Parts: sequence; C-alpha cells; structure tokens
Amino acid sequence: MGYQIVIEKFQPSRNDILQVIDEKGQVQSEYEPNLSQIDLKKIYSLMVTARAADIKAINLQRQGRMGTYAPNQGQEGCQVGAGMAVQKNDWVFPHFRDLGLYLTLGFPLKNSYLYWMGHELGNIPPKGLNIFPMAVPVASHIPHAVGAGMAANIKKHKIAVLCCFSDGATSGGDFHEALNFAGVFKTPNVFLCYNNQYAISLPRKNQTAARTLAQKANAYGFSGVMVDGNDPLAVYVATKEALDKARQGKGPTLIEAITYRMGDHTTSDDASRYRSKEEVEEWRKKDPIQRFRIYLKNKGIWDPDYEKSVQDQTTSFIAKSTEEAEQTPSASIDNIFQYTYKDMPPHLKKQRDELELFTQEKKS
Amino acid sequence: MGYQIVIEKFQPSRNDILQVIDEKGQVQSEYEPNLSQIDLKKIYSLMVTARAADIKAINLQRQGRMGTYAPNQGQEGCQVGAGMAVQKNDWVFPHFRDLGLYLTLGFPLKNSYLYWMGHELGNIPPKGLNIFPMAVPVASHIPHAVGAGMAANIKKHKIAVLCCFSDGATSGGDFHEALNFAGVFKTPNVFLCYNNQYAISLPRKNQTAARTLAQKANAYGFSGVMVDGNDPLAVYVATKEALDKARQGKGPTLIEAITYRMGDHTTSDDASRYRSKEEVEEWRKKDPIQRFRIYLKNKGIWDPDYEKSVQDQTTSFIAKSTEEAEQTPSASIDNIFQYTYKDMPPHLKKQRDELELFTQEKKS
Amino acid sequence: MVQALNQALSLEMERDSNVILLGEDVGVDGGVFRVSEGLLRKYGNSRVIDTPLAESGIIGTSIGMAAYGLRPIAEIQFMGFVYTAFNQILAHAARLRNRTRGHYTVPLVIRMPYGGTVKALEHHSESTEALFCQIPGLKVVVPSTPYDAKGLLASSIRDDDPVIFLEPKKLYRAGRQEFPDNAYEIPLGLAKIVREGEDLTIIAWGSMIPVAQQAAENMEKEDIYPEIIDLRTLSPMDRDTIIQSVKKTGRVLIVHEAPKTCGLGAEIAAFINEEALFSLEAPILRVTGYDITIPMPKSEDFYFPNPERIRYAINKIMEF
Amino acid sequence: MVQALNQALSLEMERDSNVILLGEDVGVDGGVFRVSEGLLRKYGNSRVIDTPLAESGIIGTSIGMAAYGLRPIAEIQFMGFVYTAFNQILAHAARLRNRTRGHYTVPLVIRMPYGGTVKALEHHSESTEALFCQIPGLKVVVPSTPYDAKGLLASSIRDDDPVIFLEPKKLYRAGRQEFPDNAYEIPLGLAKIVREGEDLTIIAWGSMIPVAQQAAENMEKEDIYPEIIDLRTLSPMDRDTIIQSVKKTGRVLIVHEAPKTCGLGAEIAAFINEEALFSLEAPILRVTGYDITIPMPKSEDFYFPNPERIRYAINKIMEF
Ligand SMILES: Cc1ncc(C[n+]2csc(CCOP(=O)(O)OP(=O)(O)O)c2C)c(N)n1
Ligand SMILES: Cc1ncc(C[n+]2csc(CCOP(=O)(O)OP(=O)(O)O)c2C)c(N)n1
Ligand SMILES: [Mg+2]
Ligand SMILES: [Mg+2]
Repeated sequence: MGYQIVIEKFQPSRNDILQVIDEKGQVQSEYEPNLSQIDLKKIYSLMVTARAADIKAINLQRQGRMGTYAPNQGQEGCQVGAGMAVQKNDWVFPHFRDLGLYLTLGFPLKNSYLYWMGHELGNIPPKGLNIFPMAVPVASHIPHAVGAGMAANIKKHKIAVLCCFSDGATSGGDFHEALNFAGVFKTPNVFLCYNNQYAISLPRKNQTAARTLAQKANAYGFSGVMVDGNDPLAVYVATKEALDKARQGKGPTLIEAITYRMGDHTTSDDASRYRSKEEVEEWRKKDPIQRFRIYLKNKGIWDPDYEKSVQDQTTSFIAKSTEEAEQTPSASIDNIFQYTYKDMPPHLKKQRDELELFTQEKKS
Repeated sequence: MGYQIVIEKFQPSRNDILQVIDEKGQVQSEYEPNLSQIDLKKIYSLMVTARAADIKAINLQRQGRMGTYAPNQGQEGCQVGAGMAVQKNDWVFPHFRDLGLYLTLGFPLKNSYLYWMGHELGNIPPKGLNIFPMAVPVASHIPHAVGAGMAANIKKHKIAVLCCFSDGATSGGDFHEALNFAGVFKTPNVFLCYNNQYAISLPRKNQTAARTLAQKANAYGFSGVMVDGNDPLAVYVATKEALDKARQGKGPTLIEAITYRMGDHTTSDDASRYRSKEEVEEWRKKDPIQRFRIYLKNKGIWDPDYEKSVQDQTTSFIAKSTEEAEQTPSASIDNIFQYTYKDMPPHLKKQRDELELFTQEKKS
Repeated sequence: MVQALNQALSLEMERDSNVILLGEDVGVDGGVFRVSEGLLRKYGNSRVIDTPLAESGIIGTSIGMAAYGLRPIAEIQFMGFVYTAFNQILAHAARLRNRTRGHYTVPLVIRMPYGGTVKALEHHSESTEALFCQIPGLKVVVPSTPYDAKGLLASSIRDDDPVIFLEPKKLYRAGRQEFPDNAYEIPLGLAKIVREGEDLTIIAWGSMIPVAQQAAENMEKEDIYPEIIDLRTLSPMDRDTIIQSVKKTGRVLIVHEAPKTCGLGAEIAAFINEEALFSLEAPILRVTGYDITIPMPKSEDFYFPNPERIRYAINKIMEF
Repeated sequence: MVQALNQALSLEMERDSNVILLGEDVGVDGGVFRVSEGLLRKYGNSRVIDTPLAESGIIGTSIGMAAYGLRPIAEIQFMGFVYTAFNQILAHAARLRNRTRGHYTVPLVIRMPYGGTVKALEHHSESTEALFCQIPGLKVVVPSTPYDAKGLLASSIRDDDPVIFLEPKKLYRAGRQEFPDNAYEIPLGLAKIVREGEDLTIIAWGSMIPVAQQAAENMEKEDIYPEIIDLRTLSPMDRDTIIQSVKKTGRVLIVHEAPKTCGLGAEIAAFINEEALFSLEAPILRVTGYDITIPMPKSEDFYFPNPERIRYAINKIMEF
C-alpha cells in the first residue's frame, strides 16, 4: 500500500467513506490491509475484550464497586483499528471513552478500572508507553497532542502523535487552536474523531452545520478523510497511512470515523430520553465485532473453538484485572499532597501534617 | 442584482476574487453596483475623511495628546464599503482598527478620538446606532455578534449583524465557537474578515496553513467569499448581498476582504522590523482611495473642485472633533465607580467615599 | 433543590418572554441534573436552546443576547468546565456596563453545579467561587436550601447585572424542605443567620451549611453554641451581618470547600481583621479544602471539610 | 529590566537546548517589549517560535511540549489576554504532575507583562495574580528589580513546575540597576526585605515596590520607619519572613494593584491574622486598586496605589 492513497481518495468533498469490511462482513474494497493472522486475531480478541470489560465495568458501577463510568460499546472497531497502527515511540492522547484503544496499546485494564474506581494511579501509563491521561474537559487535550508533535519536530524525532476525541470536541475552541497550530507547524499529528453521533443528548447534526466533520481539516490547510468507524480494518488503514505520513514529516491529518455510541453517555445518563430504540437497533446491525467475526470466519480464522478460547482468556483477564484493581489501596494522605509540586512547600507540609494528626486523633 | 450571486460565485474553492474596480480605477466586473452619485461621493469623502482622521490621530499621539493608537491607513476601502451596506436596525460589532466603518455608520469621530485618548465615553454609541464597543481581546467579540444574531432570531427581528475582525482573529477559539454557533442556529450574521496580511509581525501565511481565510466558513456549514478589500464597491456588493441574505433568514456568510495595513500595528510598533519597504510600496499601488478617485473621475463625478470641497470639509470636521474631544473632562471619581453595577453596593460606596475624601484632602 | 430551581426557571420564563435558557443538554435531556426538565416542552426550542459543546461560545453568545435585550440563563454543565469561558466572563460580561457607561448591560445568569463530596469524576468537584468574587461587576450567589434556591434564582434572573449562580450538587436531591409554588424573590446581597449562637461565628455557604449545622449540633454536647451565617450572596458580600455577629461572638470560623489559599475565606478574614480586629478574642480559623488538586473519589474524603474537622477547629478557637 | 530578562532567556537557552520560547511576536519582532530581541537570530526558528494568535493554543501546546521533554517559555503578550488560556493553566498545567503521580510534569514558564500606571489601552493594565495564587500546583513569581528579574527568571526556567512569571511593565525600562553578565539563580519562595524598619511592615511586590519605597522615604519626615518586604514569589509565599517582620513591627500594610476584594492581600492578611493575631497592634490595612474595572488612561491615576495613599494608610495604622 502506497503513501497517502486513502487520505487523498476519501476526502470529505467526495462524500465517499472508506470501508473495507461491510456490515455483512464482506470485503468491499481494494484497500484490505495485508495483516498477518496473528494481527487479525489480535484485533478480534481486543474488540471482544473491550466489549466484555465494558460490560463488567457497567456491572461494577451498578454494584457500587466503581464510580460513574462512560460505556464504550459500539466503538471498539475504531479504537482497536487505530491502536493497531500505533508504533512504539509514538505518543497517544486518548479520548475519555477509549477502552479499546487503551487495551490495544497494552495499557493495563487494571489501570483503566482503577481510574474509573477513583484512583489517580489509573492515570499512570506502563513503562514504555507514551500515553497521556484522558482529559475530562472535552477538547482540552488536543493542544497537548499538538505540543507533543511540535516537540518531536524540534527534537527531530521521527514519531507520530495520535489524538482521539469525539464529535463534541470539534466545537471547542481548543480543537480549533490546536488544529490550526498543527497546520502552521506541520506537526506529525493524527486527529482521530470518533463521530459517534452524540455528545450526551446532542445529535451530531446539531453540533455543527458542517456536512462532515472531516472537512474541518480544510480550514487548517491539511487533509481530512472519512472512514467507517465500525470497520476496524478501514480505521486501521487510514490511521496507519496518516501516522506514516506524519512520521515522514508530511504533516497532520484529520480522520472522521463514523460510529455510534451504543450505550448511555455515562452510567448516570439515560439515552432513551433523547433517542429512539429504532435508531439504536439500526446501528446494532453495523456492530464492529459481528462483522469482523464473519470476516475472520470467511478467512478460515474464526471457529467456535477459537471463540471459546478468546472468551475464556477474556473472562480470566477481566477477573484478574478487577481483583487487582479492587485490592489496590486508596491514596494515603501523603500521597495526595506529594505531587502538587516537585518539592512540597512549607504551607503544604503543614496542611498535610495537620490532616495526618487529625486523622490519627480521630481514629484513636 | 439578484440574491446570493457573488457569494456563490466567489467561493474560495474557485480561487476567484471579486473585484469591481481594479488598481487602475477601471471597472472590471459585471457586478458594479447601481449606486447613486450621492452614495458614490459619500464613499469617497468617507474614505478621505478616514485617511485624514487617521493621520491626525497619529500626530496627536506623537504630540502626547492621544494614547497608543492603531493606524488605519490602507483599510478604508473595506471599512467604508462594508459600512455603506449596513441598514438602520442592523447591529455592528466592529474591529478595533475600523475608523472608516465607524465614520460611515455615523459614529462621531469625537467619540473615536475620545476612546483613543483614554475616555470610556468614547465607547458610547450615538442614539439609534447599534454598535458595540470595540473588543481589545482579539476575536472575543465574535460570539457577541452571534449572540445578537440569535437574539434577533428569537425575537423574530428581520435584521442583520455585521461583525468585523482581521486575520489574527481567525486563529482564536472564540472565532471557531462563534462561527459554529452561527452555522448551527442559522443566525443573520455577516463575518467580515479584513485580511490585512499581518497580525502585528505575524504574516498571514504563518497565521494559518489554510490557503484562504474564506474557506474556513466551510467548517461551519455556510459560505465564504473573497473580495478585493481595497475596492470599496466589491466590498459593498458582497457585504450587501450577505446582509440581505441574513435578513432573509438564509444564514451567515464569511467575507474575506483582502487588504493591507499600510501603517504600523500601533504607534508603539515599528513595522520595518518585520516587513520590507518594497512590500509596502507594492501595496501602495493598490490604494483604495486612489483607484476610487479615478473611477469617479471617469464617471465625471470627481474634479479638483470637488476634491477641494471634500478636503475642506474634512479638515474642519477633524479640527472640530479634535477640539471637542480634547475639551471633554475626564471621568470623575463617582463616574468610575458608578457603572460597576446597576446599584452601587455598600463596599464600593465606601471605597468611592474614601477616595473622594482622600482626593479632597490631598488638594487642600 | 432541583425542583425549586426548576420552578424558578419556569416561573421566570413565564413572567418574561425575554428570559431564555441555553447550554449543553438543557433542552431535550432537561439538563444532566434535570434542573430544566420540561422547559423545552413548555417554552419551545427558541427559548430553551441545546448548544454545541463550547463554553466560551455559550457565555459569549449570551453576552450578545443580553446586550440585544434578552435575559439569558446560561448553564455550564459543571463548574469545572467554566474556565474556557473565563475570558468572556471577566473581560466582557463583568465590564460591558462600565465600558459603555450603562449603555449596554448584561442581565445574564450563569448557572453551574459546583462542589464535591459526591464521588464524581475529575474536574467535577470544583469550588472556585473566589475566582469570580474578585471580578468587579459580577455577583456571585449560592443557595443552601430549596427555599433560598428558588428565591435567589428568581432574583438573579431579574437582576440587571451578570450573576454567577452556583448550585451545590451535593444538595440537589437533599433537603426535602417545603417552598411555596408561587414566584418569590430573596434579595441578593443579604446573608442569613441560620443558627443563632453566642460563642463563635461560623461563616459558610452552599453545601457547607448542612455540614456546619451538623457540627454546631455536635458542639452542644460540649456546651459550645456557634452562630452560623449562610452568606448566600458571596459577591457583593453582606459585610454588615458578618461584622455584627463577630462583634457579638469575638470568634470566627470560616468553612469552605475551595482550597485555603486565596479562597473566599481569605477575604472574609481580611476584612474582619480590618473592621473588627479589636473584637477578636481568637485568630480567625478556616476549615477548607487543602491547597492541592481535589483528590479523585477514592481519597476525596480527606479533602472536604466535615463536622469533625470543624469541631477540631472550634476547639482550637475556644482555647483562646 | 528588559535587558536582564533578555539575558536570562538567552543564557538559559544556551545552557539547555530543551529550553524554547514561543508566543505572539516573540521571534522576528523580538517581543512587543523587546524582551526576546535577538533570540531568534541566535537560536533559530525551531526554538524561538512565532505562534498564531491563540493563547489557549500557546499554553496548551506548551503543556504537550513540556510533557514531551522540552522546557517551554510561553509569552502571553499582556496579562489581560491570558484568560482564554485559563483552563489550560488551571486544569492541565497545574495538575498534570499530580494527576499522573509525577509521571508527566510541566516545566513551563508563562511570562507576561502585567500591571498598569502606563496609560495603556483597555485590558492592558491587568494585575490578577490572585487568580493564579489560588491554583494548587502553580508558582507565581514577580520581580521588582533587574537583578531579581534575571535571577528569578533563571530559577523559574530551571524549576520543574509551571511558573507564572509576571513582569511589571511599569519597570521594564525603569531602574538602571547593575547586574552581573553571567547566569545566576535567585531561589523561588523567598521574599526579600528591601528596607528595614521598626514601625510597620509594608508587604508589596513588582511595580508597587518603588511606590512603597517612595512612600517609606516620605514617612521619614514624620519619623515613621516602615520595613518593606518584596514578596518576589507570590505562590508559594514566604510566610516566615512575613510573620517574623510582623512580630517585630506589630503593624501591617499591604499594597497591590489588583482590586482589593479577594486580591492576594486578603490571603496575606488572613494568614497573619491566623498566625500572629496577638502581635497585631493595629488592623491590617490594604492599599490596592478599587473593586472596579481599571479605568481607561484619562482617569487611571485615581485607581492605582501611590505614595500619598500609602502615607494616608500608614497614618491610619499608626494611630492605633
Ligand atoms: C469542556 C467540557 N464541557 C462539558 C463537559 C461535560 N461533558 C462530558 S462528556 C460530554 C459530551 C461529549 O461528547 P463527545 O465529545 O461527542 O464525546 P462522546 O461522549 O460522544 O464520547 C459533555 C458535554 C465536559 N466534559 N467538558
Ligand atoms: C487575545 C489577544 N491576544 C493578544 C492581543 C495583542 N494584540 C493586539 S492586536 C494583535 C494582532 C491582531 O492582529 P489582527 O487580528 O490581524 O488585527 P490587525 O491588527 O491586523 O487589525 C495582538 C496580538 C490581543 N489584543 N488580544
Ligand atoms: Mg460523541
Ligand atoms: Mg491583521
């Protein structure tokens, strides 16, 4: 596959959307990537794990074992597809609803669970993985990603930076300022927008009057491209091409991955207040896992035994991650004070000491 | 002239720029507006007045009779052209470098001078003119303009809202958020961007990698259009069409008026630090007043006698405005406290009274 | 409190067709806390506006609407997301009246849920009221009961200046207090003594009022009777009520959720020092959040003031 | 002071290739106050970066650069334009270390000219340091002399936490003080007694130091000898130096340009009250800007503290 093929072809102005595997699991495109069986299996099992880990998280929340949580179902295709294209020294600035991406990059599920359970520890990446903590204020992490890209340019590192967000983020001032910087400084950024049709209750069409989100790239002097976000291979192909382009110093790309948030916005939300069952069911037919299973089956990779082994591994992985997360002690008093500055200033020491004293006295 | 003709034709993707009068003063376009002699003379004399009032302001500043001032020369064409298209009930949110627009709308020159001399009074519009005070924080007034447009929609007023800014503003988050709201709520806004090639020392090409500024409208689902900003008639035609479109409920438009800031950024700036004399001289040839004079001459409207009468009127108008501004007393203590809230809260009264007492004691 | 706020919104929108509501998810969804439930149906989508996700845009357009003649009520979904709108609030909403010597005004209410102790996500527990209290031209209002919430919100909407209206998340569904169905106002700028006492003055607001009340109750066992002042309007502050109480008790404790340094408690202590120094029998203490980022839920309990910490501080104060 | 700052920038950029400079007009133009004059030529346009006009973008990208391994120095052209970057500063720069328990840090200096009395345009005279002093995780530094400016800027650049570095516009071209050509540091967090005295303690910083010094000199005629503390680092504050001085003099005057309510003076008064109440022989007074929008040039002289207002306040304090 040559350089910048799909980015040129699937420009928003052409209104054509890159799809490799259609809803029925059939290959519909000349752009099918040449992935090894191992990688294809990896994509499948990651999507399955993300799906199951998500269901587990919702259950944990219902049982009071986790805080407010943002369900992930339906978006595994774009997350895993994108994650597969990331290379070792790349940097990643994830969306807050990005479980599949985290898993694909090797971020421990335990940490993801820790985060949603309310531990700062969950924000710490494992060694060797350049991933930022998720940004809760929508769009606010996009400039960070561009800053990392600028830094890579300054340091002459041949790396790429992946930054993920959803449709809501495209309305934010930070999206605009960041993408404009990316264009001006020709940074090695790939902006992946999960257009999941909603920002809480606001449908995509009320988020912006632009026909597509991808066309917004044009305002910054670089290319936008549209892909079927429920097709992990389409997302993989476009993201890989864009990351390669970035690493080659050829500037940023905006990818709009069209997908759907199947669940509620968070566990505090009730999506039935603002969208119809029918709409949700329409999208269920486009499920990324389902179609990828058929694709693998057609390729002779998937069979019930394989499915069972994936399910078994997933189950034990999730159980272990849950257990580890739940056994993690919460932060100590010292711990919550210690990282305010590199060196704790006197007034903070005093506050910490007072709190420790008070806590001890209370106990005794 | 029909509806939305030039807006459709001079889209940035076509890379065609609306020009009615060329640099030599020749009519180059089928879009010459059908303006009365009175209006054409008005445009001329307003441009001349704006030019002279600007020179006067720079002199006042040099003599210590005015504070830091933002020279206006070169941009009279777009300012006056746009102002001519504004109707009585429209609202205007001006750029801070907009002397020609102010004058065209009938905003007293005295007030403009008062503002730059450091009186809040200079921000107060005359009765019947809906103009906001200029916003010093770049781009921050654009949402106000969109808010006014939303309000007009809510109140079902058939008015339009003109909002002016320069190239620098297009990089700001507020530009993005505001234009996106305008697209979503189909507000009656016209965004007029004076692309004067610089934001202080930053050349336009480093402000954004987008080929044109007009194309940014596309990101918000409405049209952009490019005009020669040194041709008052081109600006008039495009602005009028866009304002008419807005009043008809057909949504917003972004106009990029290509012009040049002939002077320093402000009286504290030295533009020779960052741009060449040659560049400035190239643009001098495109001067809006010069070409309009030839246009009027060719039409038999301009002759030396007419020029003299315009110059004489201008001179006395400026002298009178200067005198009135300089004779305006500065704000009293009560005046600087009084407008913090509708009703002055007790702690402010106390502060005011203390300051008054202190000031009296000091005097005596 | 949610119902009280909802009623106030609805009554004011009924009373004055210039009152409109905008924000993220305020319409179809009725607000993520349901404060605007039902209003879209009642008043239509030209007056109840679901906006794109852009806080500076929400406040910036509100300023334009207000200057044009409407009385917008803008909802910021959580106080932690107001900061991108900070420039619009500080540089424009707060200043337009003064800049134009009263020609343009900004009758705008910015509603936002604030505060913690509800095990919320990062950035969802902010209490940065002091940022707004130092901006001339703004008013800052915080109710602590449903009754006050309804009356204060009505007054804020009718006020001709921009009002930051902070809603204590913690109390949204607490407090089953009765309140009349009709519209009523509670004047801005007046604090309320919610518990009379002789021994010391506790100054608090919003979600800290029930905490202070609990603490005060506990103190009775120790024969200490605090007076509690619910500030209600943080800016401009009701300094008279504070000074009067301090002159009576001679001892002061300030309780707030925000970090201690430069929290509103600092200003309260400073002006008491200035105006009533010689009435003070003990240092003015502050029980507040610490000068750290609010911890995530697992350890947030360390952070927020609670009755035990208040008792500890009161005992210190009474030692003098 | 401009030259001192310029030297500090240049020396630190020379010392550490990770130090880079970005902002509006910092490159070709050398900064609108010429603080970065010559640096583009010396260090090239990959390290001296003229950015588009977008403050949130400047600070947001700086955070990413800092986390990546650079040590960016971001210039905000005037303090009045920092507010659009407030979210990036508060929610990210100040918190990243804590959020990731030290995994990512933000060694970022945000330089900005602040303060008034120079007859500047609207929004060009801001002094809102207290907004930043209440944000845990930030440091706030303000020099008052060229010597301090150079040393404090060097320390700020070498500091591993985000530093808000305020440059008093008023003093940019004042003070012909000598300073060494080599690089040197002045530790953050330490105040300096710039004038010793017995009768009262004046606490000030930045542009208010010369004003306080002038006032103190004038007071000698009246046989009153103020001690003046130049805070230099506003956050975290050098509380020890303040308390020691207060214990000696028993009287305190705080001088700042910012509005009185919730200015940093409030915190200073509050903690003195807390830690040294019984040393106080008079109320702590504050000579500050008023709680109004800074007037435009024609009437700005009413607004800013001056030696006469300080004298007036000192006389009040000495009456006790
Ligand atoms: C700046 C900001 N405003 C408001 C919120 C509250 N909020 C959380 S998620 C969300 C919607 C986000 O929509 P989108 O960006 O499309 O992400 P998605 O939920 O679809 O993944 C909102 C409004 C926030 N987190 N940040
Ligand atoms: C938000 C903001 N940042 C910085 C400044 C300082 N400043 C004043 S004018 C200006 C450049 C403006 O350029 P542009 O928008 O193109 O307007 P022009 O000067 O060309 O009319 C800058 C950076 C400001 N006023 N507002
Ligand atoms: Mg979405
Ligand atoms: Mg410009």
